[in-house]
Amino acid sequence: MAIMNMLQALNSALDTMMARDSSVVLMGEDVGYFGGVFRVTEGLQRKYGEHRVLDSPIAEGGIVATAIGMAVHGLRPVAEIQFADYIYPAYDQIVSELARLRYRSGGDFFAPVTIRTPCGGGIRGGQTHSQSPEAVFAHVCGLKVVMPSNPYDAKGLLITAIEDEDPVIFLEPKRLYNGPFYGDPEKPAQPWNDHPKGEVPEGYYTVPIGQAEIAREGRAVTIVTYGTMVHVAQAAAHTAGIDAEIIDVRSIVPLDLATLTESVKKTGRCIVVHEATGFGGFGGELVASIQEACFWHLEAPILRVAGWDTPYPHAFEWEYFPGPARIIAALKSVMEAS
Amino acid sequence: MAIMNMLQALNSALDTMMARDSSVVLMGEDVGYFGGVFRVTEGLQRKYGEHRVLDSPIAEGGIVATAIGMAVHGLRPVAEIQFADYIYPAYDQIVSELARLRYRSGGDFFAPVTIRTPCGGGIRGGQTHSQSPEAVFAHVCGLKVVMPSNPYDAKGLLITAIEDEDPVIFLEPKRLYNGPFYGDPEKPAQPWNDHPKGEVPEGYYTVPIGQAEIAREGRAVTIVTYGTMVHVAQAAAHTAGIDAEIIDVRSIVPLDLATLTESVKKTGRCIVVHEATGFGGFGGELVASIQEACFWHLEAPILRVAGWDTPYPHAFEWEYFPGPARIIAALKSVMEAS
Amino acid sequence: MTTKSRLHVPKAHARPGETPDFSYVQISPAGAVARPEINAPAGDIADLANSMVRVLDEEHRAIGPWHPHLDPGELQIGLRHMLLTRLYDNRMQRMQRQGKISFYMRAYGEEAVSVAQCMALRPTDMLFPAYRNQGLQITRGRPLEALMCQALSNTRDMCKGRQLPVMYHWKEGNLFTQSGNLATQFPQAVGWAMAAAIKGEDRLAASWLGEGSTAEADFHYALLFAAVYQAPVILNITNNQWAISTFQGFAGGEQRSFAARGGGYGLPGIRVDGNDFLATYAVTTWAAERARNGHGPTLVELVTYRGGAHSTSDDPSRYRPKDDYELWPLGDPIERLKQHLIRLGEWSDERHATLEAELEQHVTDSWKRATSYGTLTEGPRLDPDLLFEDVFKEMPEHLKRQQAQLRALRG
Amino acid sequence: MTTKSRLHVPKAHARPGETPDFSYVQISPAGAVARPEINAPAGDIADLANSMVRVLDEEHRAIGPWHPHLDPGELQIGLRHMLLTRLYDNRMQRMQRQGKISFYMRAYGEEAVSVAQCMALRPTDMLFPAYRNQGLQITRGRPLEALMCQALSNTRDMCKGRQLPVMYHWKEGNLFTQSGNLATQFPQAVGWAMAAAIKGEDRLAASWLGEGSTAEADFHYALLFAAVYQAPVILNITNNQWAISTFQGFAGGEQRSFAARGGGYGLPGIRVDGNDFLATYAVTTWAAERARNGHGPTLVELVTYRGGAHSTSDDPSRYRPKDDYELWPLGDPIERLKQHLIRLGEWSDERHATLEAELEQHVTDSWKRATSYGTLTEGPRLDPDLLFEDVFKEMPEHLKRQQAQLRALRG
Ligand SMILES: Cc1ncc(C[n+]2csc(CCOP(=O)(O)OP(=O)(O)O)c2C)c(N)n1
Ligand SMILES: Cc1ncc(C[n+]2csc(CCOP(=O)(O)OP(=O)(O)O)c2C)c(N)n1
Ligand SMILES: [Mg+2]
Ligand SMILES: [Mg+2]
Repeated sequence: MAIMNMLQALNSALDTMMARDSSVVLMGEDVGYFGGVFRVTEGLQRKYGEHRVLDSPIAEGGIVATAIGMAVHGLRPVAEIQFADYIYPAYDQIVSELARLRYRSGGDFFAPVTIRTPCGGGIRGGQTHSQSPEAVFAHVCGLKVVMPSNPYDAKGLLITAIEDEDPVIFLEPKRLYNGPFYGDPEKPAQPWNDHPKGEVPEGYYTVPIGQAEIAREGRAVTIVTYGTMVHVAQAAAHTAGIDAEIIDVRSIVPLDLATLTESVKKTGRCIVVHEATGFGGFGGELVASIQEACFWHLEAPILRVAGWDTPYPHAFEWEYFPGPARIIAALKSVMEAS
Repeated sequence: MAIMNMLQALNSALDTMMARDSSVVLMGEDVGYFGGVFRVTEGLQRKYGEHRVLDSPIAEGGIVATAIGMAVHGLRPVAEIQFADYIYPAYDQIVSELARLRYRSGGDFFAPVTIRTPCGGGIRGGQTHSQSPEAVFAHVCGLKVVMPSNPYDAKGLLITAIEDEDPVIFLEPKRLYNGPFYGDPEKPAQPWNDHPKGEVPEGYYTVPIGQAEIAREGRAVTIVTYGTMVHVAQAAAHTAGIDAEIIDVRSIVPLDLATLTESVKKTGRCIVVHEATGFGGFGGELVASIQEACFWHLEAPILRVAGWDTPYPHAFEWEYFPGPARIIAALKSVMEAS
Repeated sequence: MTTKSRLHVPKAHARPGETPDFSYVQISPAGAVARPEINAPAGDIADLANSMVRVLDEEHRAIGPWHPHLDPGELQIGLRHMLLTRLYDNRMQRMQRQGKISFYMRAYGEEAVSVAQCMALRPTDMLFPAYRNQGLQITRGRPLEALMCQALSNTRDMCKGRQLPVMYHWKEGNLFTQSGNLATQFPQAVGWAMAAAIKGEDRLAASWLGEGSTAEADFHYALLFAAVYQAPVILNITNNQWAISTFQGFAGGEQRSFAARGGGYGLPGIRVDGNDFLATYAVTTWAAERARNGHGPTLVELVTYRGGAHSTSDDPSRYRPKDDYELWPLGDPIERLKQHLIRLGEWSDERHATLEAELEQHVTDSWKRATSYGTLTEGPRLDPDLLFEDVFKEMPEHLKRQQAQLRALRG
Repeated sequence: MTTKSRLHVPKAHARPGETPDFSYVQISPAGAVARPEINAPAGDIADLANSMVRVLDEEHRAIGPWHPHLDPGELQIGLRHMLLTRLYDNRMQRMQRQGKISFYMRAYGEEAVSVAQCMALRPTDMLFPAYRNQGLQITRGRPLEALMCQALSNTRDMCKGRQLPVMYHWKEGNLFTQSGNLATQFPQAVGWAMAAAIKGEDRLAASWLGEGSTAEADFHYALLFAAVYQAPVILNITNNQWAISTFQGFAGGEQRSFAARGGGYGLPGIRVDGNDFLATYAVTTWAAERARNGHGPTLVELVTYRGGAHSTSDDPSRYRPKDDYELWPLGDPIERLKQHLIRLGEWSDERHATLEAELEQHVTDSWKRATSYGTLTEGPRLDPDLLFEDVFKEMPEHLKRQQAQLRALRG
């Protein structure tokens, strides 16, 4: 075991897999010599050579398309899209090709590509360095979609993603790279040192895709969330003194509905929290599925707390961010309902 | 008033607007000389010239990008994407640019582009001529998204869309082009003649964006749906003899939540029906919003009936299509619940 | 507004009722274009993009430096594959008209592209076809029956009923799955070739798209990545002059050959008479040798004509003169190879008629076998359970639930 | 696996610790390139893409057919705009280091691109800039204060706090809103130009992007649509050799100039010394005359160097030699124009020092005024109600509800 922040954990996952499997190759803008703008691939080109860690042209669509071709020829490409906000030029290759190869070819062709990309706000990135586009991938059948909330899961899930025979969209909440974030930008940044999930095995291990985790046990209400908001929800529950059960979804597709509904059946109340824009967001799927499965147990409507339905504005980052105050308000509302 | 099918109604809307406003221009693959593969733009190049009805290169991203530039310079482009399945190469220009120009420029620049595209299945189009991608646009703030279910609305909404100062994604359920479809592919195709919404004014009129319509009044249960499924839901309610209220959403963004919730508060039961893949689909948003607003009135969980979470397969088109049988099953389930 | 417009709008060569005018097609005499060494740098051979490699002259002789000197036996095989492609196409078109299949697309007039190019490549080379490359399947020896089963979406459909007719693939034959989305295969082929290079193999990738599809972003990505990493790939543009109703001018063909796009990226572009079997074969061999010997990618433009409708959903009489194909200056690829063989004394009208009858019979027999596995409307059907398979390698819970739901519905 | 790989991987000219080696940059002598007529067909002037238009020679004389013969007064204005751009940049970089703004990007070393090109265009021409074109704003007369307010996201921010610093726009100045997404503006500019042509105007559009951004699909769309419709547009590639840490070879610059991409589409590509104010001005004038007279679009590659870091988030010492910029063979654009003016007898070190002091003071004064409208951390703040405006022209119900929710939260 070692203490790692999320960057180191991701780097360690890549390193572990490149050492174990010579078919793993990395590609992306600035990932090679430089080691990536967030330094997730630092040192890997030096170690594995410039034929396994490729700097790419600035062409997200081309990166994904060539990764597909490589994967079809037996490599295991891990492509980095520098920011999730810049993944849209690759959307066609992801939706029309990557997600559908296996299906349309009756199982004969498939491309186990992993696409890593930093997402989310809270780093003063303005409207084009803060987006959380999980919903526009979750709706595309044939893709797995994951978002870890801590170094341990990040490494374990990334290893699983690389080994997975299906394509995986791997969303990394960049606000968590250096430490957990509890939603108050005024407080000094925390390191991962003090967090139990900052302890990460040095070598190979996996965290399964398709399993949610109970991040905090509780009996009064269930908070279903993922990514950065797992920690913000913790802080909110703590501040409000509410005995909330917090579920870290981790795997958006496939979704571990059983863990979610079991909790909601127990607590009878639920809020869903994510950073992405609320309207048409993944929260809708969560609410719809949970209310269907738990209707007779619900003592209050399920509420969503999410980014406002606007772009993520530079100057109003913290007004935009669905922080503890909004979560507490929602918790109180569902707690008081009857 | 004239009898028009949906193709004629759309053509008439374009004709009406091109005659009224010389800044309206059409562009798209095969829309000019040929009049479009579905013939929606038939005759318009002859009438308005090849400088206002432009054949475009096969480059959806380029079509939308140049439409944006034209709109910024005061034209009103109506771009056709030949099939909704082929809109993804334009996704970046739509999401990162078209939807955000006004916001990011503090209101100084904007691009009133209308993007028309045929969507939905039921024409043996296989997995790449059958998709309904409304959810991946509904989640993008800054876009309006509409889907008419009949000729009258199609023309009125298209005129409104062209006049709208915001970009509009205009989804045309191609299965309805020539007639309503009640969900049974074995039955002979029906024309629009006998349908009240096949009566369409010849000239200018509008149908507002942002208003749902009650397509059938009822007291027992509310069916919230749009596009082709409005008619399929009618058939299902009729067959099952259930006094269902059917709401044609029409405008996906902005959503007329008031009309929806008013109905559900009245009936106490609700199902949501759409043709797109269910997981992460727009149905999630509908269910989440309705259950929040109507929780205390609900006598059963809200159920969704939607396309299976797979691509739309050629040979299993009718197994895939969420037809009357599935709707009836859901209706029965919510009717029996208590 | 129209009157003052200064916008340039490309013009089709002729519209219905007008006389076809193919003077816009720049044609080099057979034998006129030099054949550079395979290691010639792209910058030195830019002219290949502006001329047209041709081997067969007006008298059906093979001449000049690109003459590939194929055995008559090989030429006869080429003729056979082309003819089979055409007969297969014609039959399938008829079957669509009769409602046996839902849709079809012929390669009429451009059969040499797939057949000659495929013969110039090795079976281990990986091919990423577009939808008008059925000739690749036929040349690689795919039984017609297998193709027909796909078009029928029947119980032996390699796609398990999921794709429109003509969207074939053949894993063992190194033929990639076809997409309904234009051009996506082009950069994928480059990625495959990059992997081959990383692995140190001498296999190469080849891909095809239509001239209309060169407008898509994927065309650009393919050229760029191929050039940057010098991938062993052949990127082929089948310029059949039309993209549904849209003339090649709208894809940028008014200004310049499509082969000329290569030069700017640093890859050689070469333009070839795509209805000349020998020239097409020779150019492909040259490009393949370049790639195999580490001299990188090549962009090939095959100038040909879409002799028929775009697909069974199309009606070209609405947008081009009816006699277009008869007046197309590069003729018909099958007819030209046939006449060449006759001139060589290696073929005759009689042998041709016999071959045609044999192949017709083969098509008939194949169709009979194929339909015995079901059609869209009759006979055995694929198990609807398959609807939920292959979305993922292993079926996740939610799809299992849905599968059970559908089963219950079907009773 | 690595050892047997045959993949070609582009190489940077030098890495940290190594000696910069700019021998890869092909440079024509000043005055060496002919100046074609503005109606020359693209095919006849392909060589412009492979040479480099230069006017200023090593002795700081202006020579050759591209000499634009500008008044000394105009040259002095150009010098002033470039110097102001640099001083503005330096101040803002310092302010970022002091935490007054969140982010910044300088145009250090490439000031001539924006300033000379903007001066060669008319104020009515519409400009679609990238993020390193602040010189366009300055040359069009935008008060620094307005730019600073944007970078501060303060109460006078033209973007109402929504964009990162440097993402300016200026509607009245015909400067389009900048995007964080690379290259998107390129085909938009073409669309604007198409509209201008449809309207019969003689206005033109110009756009800029970096050489790294040419890899994006939007670059391809822009060239294609510009060529097909012969749109009156100038498409400029600022080749500053780097895209963050990535050398221009990864954008395809190893094989070929970026200007050469034009030829394949049928638009002339022209390569110019982007640090030569006179050459840049002359080439832009030529391209503008082409466009205005109906001869269509031009692709211009401006060869320059990113003298500093990519942005305040970047540290170039990790990926390139520290003394790179000092050894860059095309020198510094400000220094070169200054020396030219001195040689003309129209400038002196003293006048330069005076100008610099004056402009520094101007920057200081502007900053003082700008910060009085608030900074990220202090002073008046924009009304958070603005968060919900301009998503749509009229605020829909759901945003009104959210706005009310936020108001309630803020108490
Ligand atoms: C991305 C995408 N856009 C549009 C279409 C619709 N479409 C199908 S074929 C076609 C024309 C293609 O022309 P070309 O590339 O020249 O190929 P050809 O049919 O001539 O062989 C179009 C526009 C599509 N299939 N995919
Ligand atoms: C679509 C997209 N992909 C990636 C990025 C991240 N990014 C910002 S600047 C940059 C490098 C751009 O280099 P270049 O085009 O040469 O411009 P320069 O910075 O040299 O002026 C990258 C990769 C982005 N902003 N947008
Ligand atoms: Mg074609
Ligand atoms: Mg650059």
